[in-house]
Amino acid sequence: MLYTINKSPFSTNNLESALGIAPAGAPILLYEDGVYGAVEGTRSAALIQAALSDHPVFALEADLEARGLSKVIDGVQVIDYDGFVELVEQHDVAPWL
Amino acid sequence: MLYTINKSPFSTNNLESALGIAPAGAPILLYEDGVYGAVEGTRSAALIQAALSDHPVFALEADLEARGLSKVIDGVQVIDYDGFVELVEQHDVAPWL
Amino acid sequence: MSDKVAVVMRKAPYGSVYTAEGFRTIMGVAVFEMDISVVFLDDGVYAAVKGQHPEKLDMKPLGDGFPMLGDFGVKKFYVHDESLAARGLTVDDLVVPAEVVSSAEIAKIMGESGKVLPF
Amino acid sequence: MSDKVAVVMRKAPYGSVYTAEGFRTIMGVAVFEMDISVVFLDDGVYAAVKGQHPEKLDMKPLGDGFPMLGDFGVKKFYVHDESLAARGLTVDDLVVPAEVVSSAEIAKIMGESGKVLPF
Amino acid sequence: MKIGVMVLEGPYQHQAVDSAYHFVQAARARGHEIVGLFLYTDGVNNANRFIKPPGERNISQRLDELGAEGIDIVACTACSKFRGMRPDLKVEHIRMSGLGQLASFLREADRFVTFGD
Amino acid sequence: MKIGVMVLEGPYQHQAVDSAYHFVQAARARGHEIVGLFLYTDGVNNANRFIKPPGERNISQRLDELGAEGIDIVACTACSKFRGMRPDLKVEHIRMSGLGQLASFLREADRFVTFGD
Repeated sequence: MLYTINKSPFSTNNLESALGIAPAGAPILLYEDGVYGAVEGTRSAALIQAALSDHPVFALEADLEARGLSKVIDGVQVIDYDGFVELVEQHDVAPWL
Repeated sequence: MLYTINKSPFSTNNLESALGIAPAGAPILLYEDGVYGAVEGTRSAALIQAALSDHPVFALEADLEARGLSKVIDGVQVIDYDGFVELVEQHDVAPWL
Repeated sequence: MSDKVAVVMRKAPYGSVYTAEGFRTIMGVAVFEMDISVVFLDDGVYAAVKGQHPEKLDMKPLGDGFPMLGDFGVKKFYVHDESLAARGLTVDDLVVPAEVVSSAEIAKIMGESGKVLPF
Repeated sequence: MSDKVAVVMRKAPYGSVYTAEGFRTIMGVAVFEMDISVVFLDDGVYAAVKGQHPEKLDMKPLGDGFPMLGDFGVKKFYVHDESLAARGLTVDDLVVPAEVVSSAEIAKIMGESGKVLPF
Repeated sequence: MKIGVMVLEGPYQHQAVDSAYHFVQAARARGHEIVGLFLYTDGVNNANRFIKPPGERNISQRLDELGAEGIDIVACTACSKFRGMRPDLKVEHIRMSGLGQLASFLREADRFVTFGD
Repeated sequence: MKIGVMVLEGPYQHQAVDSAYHFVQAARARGHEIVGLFLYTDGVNNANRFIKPPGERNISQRLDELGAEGIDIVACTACSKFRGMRPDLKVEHIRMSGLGQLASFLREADRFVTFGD
């Protein structure tokens, strides 16, 4: 199942909550304000860095660019909306709003 | 200044953020979903328990009752809307949305 | 084509409409013979705590409705063990006899449902 | 009667409208000769980071506007030291030369303004 | 005391406008003057006169009553354009105006309280 | 593949409907069928035909175009009553219906994606 997160990890517990439920192997998609979780060098970067050993992690390019975020954590895969749809083809979706 | 918090401390960082800014002596008002922070025996109760040594803390009665919350942390003062207004008479307001 | 769906309640009631609409969705979709699993998780466990009295806010109690959902064929209620514990609650504090489940079990319930509606 | 107000930006841009409206409020209220302090705090510091390009979302860049606010008499910009540090940012990453301030200083700025508009 | 109020969210989705309503009622009961209630961003949706909630509190009607009792309730003009809230869709006792009105409320008020999400 | 979509927030206040729009466009470009787009809670406000955002993307017009291209866009009837979203205020290619329609979309879809706050 694809877990989709749209909130900043600094503001809400959504990313932590989703990572607490998602079983190993489940892909994680960061989009909208969720992409702040994909940025390297921040205090919450440890969440995604730890998650990468268990999950493929994706971040939506348009949302990163909108917010001026270019430094993405190593191993996070930057995808466009076409890639988002591709993930949805492969997985059912658990939206973590 | 009166700091007003309307979010659950489990879901957002608003309570922690406000407590990080509010100077000693500043009153804290928990209302709407903020009243979950006033409940004893929860994992986030420590936030308000620690705050009580520096701040008067208030929780809005109608919001507690609505949510079925009766066990309030010792020292938190339960007030009604009249009490909310009284606090606003005494202090400027910093809404922590 | 599948008639399974998981309604995952993660938000607290009254501060926003989601709990009320989650409840309405469960009932409204159950009438059309969907096979629904209801999951209380994070602040969503507060949706089902006993003793809600929002009358002073001129709102209607939300918790009261959950036990009636059985009449609409909704019988699968699950509550997250860690979310209960973090809030100092037990399943006896809830208006429905939900099954207490782990994170892994919630992932499994959602996975088997295929479709997840978040409220 | 007072013409002072603090606009406190705590939310991230684009995911919701608050940053855009906070900016519009600053400009719209400044025109009426209010004495405005702008505070970037928590995810609000992201409102002012350089290099925002929301064109692919068909939105307009928000960061670009802040430096122009000087023309409307808005000159007091403050940014929270801990919020910057938590995000691996420095004031050089921002579109305005904001004064880096501590939690205590932010409390003081808000206190002296008396009225606080949260975005 | 003169109190100004701002609401940033629309009806039913968030508790903000309900809290503002109860706060305003309590403030008046304590003898305060509400210098203005500014409906900003989604707050403008509270002005919709076609709101018909089956069996629940009617939020726009409540605001209309406050307006009829003399409280100056103002929906932001620009926010209204973004949300399709035309003047003819409003309840009678809410008017539309711009941020200059917010500036006036801020200047005139001794205290200013914002309700939102 | 058949994909169903739900939107829980209104225009401009949250990115939800924008994300849904871009997702739907990308899904169609990859050859998928959108079985339905359900506007729920504040999502019904996206149907307002009087939305006139000066110089910005027009969200209700975008949805109307998707509707004209054959996507079944449905605004929840009950939510619309709570928010004053009357049938005559809607853009042409969005219709109103109840939760039975949501149930149909859920049943028919291979995947279901919700966008909200």
